[in-house]
Amino acid sequence: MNKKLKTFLTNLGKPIFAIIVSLFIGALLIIPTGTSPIEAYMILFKGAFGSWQGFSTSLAKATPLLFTGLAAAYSFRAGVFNIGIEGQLYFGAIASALTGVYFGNLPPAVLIPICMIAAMVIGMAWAFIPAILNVKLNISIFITCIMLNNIAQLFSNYLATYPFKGELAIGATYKISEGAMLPKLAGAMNDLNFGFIIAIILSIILYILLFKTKFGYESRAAGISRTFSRYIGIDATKKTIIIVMISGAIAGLAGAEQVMGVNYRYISDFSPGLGYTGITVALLARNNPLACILTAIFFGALTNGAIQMEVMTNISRDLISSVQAVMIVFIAADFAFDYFKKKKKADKNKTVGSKKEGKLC
Amino acid sequence: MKLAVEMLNICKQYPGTLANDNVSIKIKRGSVVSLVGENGAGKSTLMNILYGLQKPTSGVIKINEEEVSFNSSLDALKKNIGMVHQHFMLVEELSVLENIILGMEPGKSMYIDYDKARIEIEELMKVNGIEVPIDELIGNLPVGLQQKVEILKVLYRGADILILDEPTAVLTPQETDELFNNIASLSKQGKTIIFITHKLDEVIRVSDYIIVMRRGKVVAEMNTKDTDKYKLAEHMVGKELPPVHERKEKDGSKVMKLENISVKEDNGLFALKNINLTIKEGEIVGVAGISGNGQQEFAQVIAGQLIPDMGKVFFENEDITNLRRTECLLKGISYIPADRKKEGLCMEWSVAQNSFAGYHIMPKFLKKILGFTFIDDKKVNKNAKDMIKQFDIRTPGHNSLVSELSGGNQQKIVIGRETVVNKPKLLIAAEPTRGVDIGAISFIHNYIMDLRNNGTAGVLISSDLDEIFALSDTIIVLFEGEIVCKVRAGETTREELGLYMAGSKRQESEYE
Amino acid sequence: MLDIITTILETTLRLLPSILLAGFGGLITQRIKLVNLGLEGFMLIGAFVAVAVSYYTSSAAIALLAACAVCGIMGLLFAVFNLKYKANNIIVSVAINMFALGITKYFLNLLFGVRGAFSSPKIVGFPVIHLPFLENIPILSAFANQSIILYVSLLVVAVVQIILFKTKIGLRIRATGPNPMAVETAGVSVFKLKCLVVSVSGILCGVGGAYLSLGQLTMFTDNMTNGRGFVAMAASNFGNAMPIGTFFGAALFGFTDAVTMKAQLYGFPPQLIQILPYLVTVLTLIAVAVYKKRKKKGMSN
Amino acid sequence: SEKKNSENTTGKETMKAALITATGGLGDRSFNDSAHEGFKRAKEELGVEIKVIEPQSTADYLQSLKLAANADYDLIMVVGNDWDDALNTVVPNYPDKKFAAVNVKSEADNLAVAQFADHEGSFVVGALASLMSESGTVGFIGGMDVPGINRFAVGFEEGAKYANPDIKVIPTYVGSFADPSKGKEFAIQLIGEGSDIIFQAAGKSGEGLFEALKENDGVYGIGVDQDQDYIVEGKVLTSMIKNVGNAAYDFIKQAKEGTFTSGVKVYGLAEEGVGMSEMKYTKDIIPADVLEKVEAIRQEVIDGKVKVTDVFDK
Ligand SMILES: Nc1ncnc2c1ncn2[C@@H]1O[C@H](COP(=O)(O)OP(=O)(O)OP(=O)(O)O)[C@@H](O)[C@H]1O
Ligand SMILES: Nc1ncnc2c1ncn2[C@@H]1O[C@H](COP(=O)(O)OP(=O)(O)OP(=O)(O)O)[C@@H](O)[C@H]1O
Ligand SMILES: [Mg+2]
Ligand SMILES: [Mg+2]
Repeated sequence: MNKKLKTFLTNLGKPIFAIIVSLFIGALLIIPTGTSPIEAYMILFKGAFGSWQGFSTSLAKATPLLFTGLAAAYSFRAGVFNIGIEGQLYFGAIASALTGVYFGNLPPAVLIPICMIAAMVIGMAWAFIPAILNVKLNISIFITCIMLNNIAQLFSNYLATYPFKGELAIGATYKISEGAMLPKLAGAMNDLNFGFIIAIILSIILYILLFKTKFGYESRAAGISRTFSRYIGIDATKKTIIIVMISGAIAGLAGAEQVMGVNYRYISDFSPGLGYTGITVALLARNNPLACILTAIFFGALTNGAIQMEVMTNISRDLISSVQAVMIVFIAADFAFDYFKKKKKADKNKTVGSKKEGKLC
Repeated sequence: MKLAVEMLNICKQYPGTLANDNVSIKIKRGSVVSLVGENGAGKSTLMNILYGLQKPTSGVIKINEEEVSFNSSLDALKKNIGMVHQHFMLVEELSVLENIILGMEPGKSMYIDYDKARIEIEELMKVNGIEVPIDELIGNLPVGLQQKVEILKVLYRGADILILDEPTAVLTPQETDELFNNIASLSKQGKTIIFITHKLDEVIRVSDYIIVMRRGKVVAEMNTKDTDKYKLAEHMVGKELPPVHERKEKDGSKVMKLENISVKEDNGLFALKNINLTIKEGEIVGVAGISGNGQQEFAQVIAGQLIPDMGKVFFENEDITNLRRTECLLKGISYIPADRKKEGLCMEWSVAQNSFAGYHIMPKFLKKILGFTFIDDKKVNKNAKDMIKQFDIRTPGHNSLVSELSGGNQQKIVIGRETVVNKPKLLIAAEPTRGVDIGAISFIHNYIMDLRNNGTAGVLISSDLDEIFALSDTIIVLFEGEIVCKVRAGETTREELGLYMAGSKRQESEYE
Repeated sequence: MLDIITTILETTLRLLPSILLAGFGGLITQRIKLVNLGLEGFMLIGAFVAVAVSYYTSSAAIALLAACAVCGIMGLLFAVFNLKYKANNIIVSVAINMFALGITKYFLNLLFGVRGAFSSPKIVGFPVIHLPFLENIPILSAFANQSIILYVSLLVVAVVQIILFKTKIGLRIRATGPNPMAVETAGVSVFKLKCLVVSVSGILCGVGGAYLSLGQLTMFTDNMTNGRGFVAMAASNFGNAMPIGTFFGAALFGFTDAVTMKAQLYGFPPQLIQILPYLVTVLTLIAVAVYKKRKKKGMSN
Repeated sequence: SEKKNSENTTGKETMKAALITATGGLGDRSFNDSAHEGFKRAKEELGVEIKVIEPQSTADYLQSLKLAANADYDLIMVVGNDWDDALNTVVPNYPDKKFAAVNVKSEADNLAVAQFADHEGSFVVGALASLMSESGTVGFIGGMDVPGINRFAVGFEEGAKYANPDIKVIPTYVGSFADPSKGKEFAIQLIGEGSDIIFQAAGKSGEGLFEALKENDGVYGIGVDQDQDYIVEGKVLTSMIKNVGNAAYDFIKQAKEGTFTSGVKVYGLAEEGVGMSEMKYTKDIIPADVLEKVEAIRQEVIDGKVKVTDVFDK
């Protein structure tokens, strides 16, 4: 227990140290603008966490990132670099939007699941292509995914601009029927919706699936070593395909959440790189689904706080994103961790070294 | 005589382990020194320090009686120290030539003078009597040749002091003989050689001087001529080794039957050709042969990991040809693979996670909650703890990463898992004691013998003929995928087997 | 018909250098097993620095050197964070892209007081190589008026090919990817080697970016790389980290882009035709893979 | 349903107005910048405190609008035709605040919408292009194939054909609003196909057209949204100006003076909401009869004698 607490504190200390360092570097960039960095950071922090409206907006921004982060974490655990989440998300979004518009008279209890299933199925199908090409023809998942991302985005935009264009003057579908809308959790003017709860539940389910079940045990084995997994009786290629498809389904769900809970329609180019940010969310969480909740909220808070900062101060948006970039790098880096480790090592050396004459270096 | 190497009061502290505890060794120039000791004694660590790969926590190193301080291998290389690592440092995607010259490429400008390299290497091969195909990709070579490449690499760098960390662990007897000839001639040229091994015969054969390590300390040093195998073993283990358990006569029923098994490789050649064999309860069939002659496929077919292209496999009179590994495993076919690091274990996982790999499908590790099946961590941990106790696995705990264990202890995890978790009816053991110290070898041998005496059938694949003779009831030799010889263990000799293994002899009719 | 082919070729050649150069930036990092998603960010910074320095010095050469220097240093930082401080390379590269986007906007405003786009007659672009004798030859006339950077990028293909396969450092780079320990134990500092490679990758991207802003145009606009870094990554993946393969990958992208442009002029629907380059790439990959598989099978039978 | 907004804010010491741009942000040398000009003018002339917010993607629209409404701005103006959903969600909740928007379909009691007749302006520059073309071919470069841009494309083509039924109009789309080098490539392609007048509505991609003009003699460009004639002096024939700045200024002024009214205000040719630049550098190049003809066509549109297709009506 004590040991657990210690590792927990070390793990906590690391990001805190990183955040402090990066905030300091950010301050150096902010000072020339004439705004006090402390005030700017206060606004960022208050905006992101200071009130229920602020916090719920952070959660709202975190929701799609949690979905895409989970999609990424899940596939990374299984050793597949699914960088195709962005495309799967677009297809998921258009699928749920079209279902929500054109099957609008079904009751919510039926329609909501159907929209989600549509998104998941198409996300899955779209993920299947790079997976099967990789397994059967040994084509790099990386390149096919990047290509398929572009295809999915362009094709979904096309659908929303031409055959299924809605009433607005932009490339967007009609509004989905009310029966397909996910309930809002923090008022009509806040994007936080039931999708967040789904995402949290999904994180827990994925965690259990990965770490507490046979399927997860085998997925992780397949992800780490093909030879080992084959030896313990796992068909690694089959497993890989299934995992990429599950990851694609989650990515599709991310798109569905944006349509059913936030925009209520498919809007061309709606994603500000959610799929790519999800990859960072996952990697920062060391591909642990539960930790993804934290990192997604962290990213959500950064996005939300940045908008607050922009509205409240005269710091430009560009600067804020530069500071964010610095922050991300520092958090991903391991010096804090190193620092703690070294200290721990030195402590141990002392106890051992005291017994004999050997010098410590 | 002058000293080539002095390592004085070396300490090396890893988090949690004091790998070298005030070690001092002195090595004379031109001598062959064996460094022996149990797994995890600190041999590799000491040599890695000498090669500049690790920095000692404290201590002094002198080369040719001159104090040095190494920050990287480059510094050691500059002092003419070369090392053949326990795990080969070769790039499979590159050619032999490229591997040898890597880091010391000939040529005046930035360009590599490939012609010069070729001439130099050919010269080197001639002088030392080592022969390798220099344009072949490393990945296409058998380990024996890879080993030679490693030695050439060291010689190419003009090393005077050669460190060989368990060079014979993966070699066949023939290859080992060749290596020893090379060592002898190198020593004649005045080179100093430090040689780590767990095989005591080799120590006696090849070295002038022996240093024994245990638990991070040097516990004994002696001239080779003053000792023998048995005394040495005592030094290493600290006590006398128990004798191999007695073989009880058995005549059980057929457990496994292979009928006309053939396996084709991608390139159209046969990995296994027309294999027929029966294995009985309480019988250990030793499979001898130079590695790469179908042993791996042979094991995999029996284990259910590979479905043969032709032929049938029967287990307890049931046709299991098309069953998968998992089903075979549940039927009681256990398999200890030759490569524990790549196949047998997941190095990134803990002891506990590894301790039931493959058996994770068995109900005894599962629990049901609300109709869903989950892995029961409590049972998994208990299993791991029991195993650690029963096999005396040296590890800080069941949650430690397997990669942090010494090789012998890693091997014990594999053996424990394959023999205890689900009592095997048939145990396939490939190289079960590779890289393992003599204490552990004796333990493993006795354990396998006990299983046999209790009725388990065994297939023992080993490149170590001593091991084959010690454990087998029946011996077969695989050559180019075929069984070229099948004899009772008592009715043959090492020399005869050697002929079969080299393919220069073929049995006309087998016993029975 | 010949005309159309010539203009398509001409367009391809104009589109090629940026993707080719950044693609080689991707290639060399791929060789050391480092996924450099930051090509885009390096390019953008290169494009900006080139324009800014060209504006102040009126020298395209100094501008190019400056872009190389800044991107080289950025590459070095990337390497240090990734290798020394163990920050995941994908996170670092994503952050670099984000940083590049923000910081170029910031400095655009700070230095020139403008937002979005900056152009000025004081900005000197890269020279164009005129080859008048080609002008009247069909097809080859595509080469008649191309930027010097096109030739630089073609040179890079040759130079990287030679360095990788003929030189000492090339051998070490090729060995580092599959087995860094082998290189380390051979007395070579893998850390330094990797730093060098990532730094050069940054420089190549910097030149690619500078080509966008001083070769194709003489201006800078926000985010003007517009996804070329990813296309470049795809090119080096397409080519399996081989110089010639990467060249073909980049050329394929340039070519399909040129064809789709041309096709629009003849009335093909723009929305759908923009999908073409990506579709063609996937189909080409499949075709190549199927062909390889067939060939292998044919050999074994 | 036009309704006088009863409240006015003249009582306060200084009025505050916020501008929320479309995703392109400031520096587009186009409608965001144009609106910004209007705001800056209001600051100078009316002493209004101003603030600009630049969402990075449509995902930030709702929050930006809400935060601005929560803060103490009296008037909030949004730019871009993709604001409908965010406006519909936020505006009704802030009856005390005034909102203004451009080219959206939303309606509310406290929302004023400026409808710019992009198609009419494009029609006129189309006619000019067609009359000035010696090759008989004119080109169009759009950012993306979306309704907001097609409005320009269709107006341009109709105008060109109206002035000269034999003219060939080639429309192209870059596929992005942020890719000037591709924009330039399209311009080169169009020139290669014989276009000697090219109209762009492609955001930053359109900058590529101007770059191409520098290198090609005998080819003219037409700018969009703001007066872009200065970018390449003498080679940008005219710009199809969309006076978002005027509209912005008007909204602020009305709000300050208490004459703010909700509902749609059309900024067409007649209202001088759209039109041509003063052609500072090209007046002398364009023959007088051409200018006359164009003026006549402009008048015909204003008089309703010709009907220009509005893509938005579909
Ligand atoms: N990098 C490391 N981190 C932590 N502990 C280590 C490390 N390297 C070695 N050890 C520990 O140091 C001890 C000595 O290891 P070493 O490799 O020197 O043993 P060895 O004598 O070579 O054993 P073997 O015969 O199995 O090769 C072992 O207990 C091992 O677990
Ligand atoms: N990073 C590490 N952390 C902890 N222990 C390590 C680490 N790297 C190696 N070790 C341990 O240090 C020792 C030295 O490793 P080495 O490569 O010599 O393998 P080994 O134990 O001799 O195994 P084998 O005999 O199977 O080849 C081993 O016990 C290994 O488990
Ligand atoms: Mg060792
Ligand atoms: Mg060992």
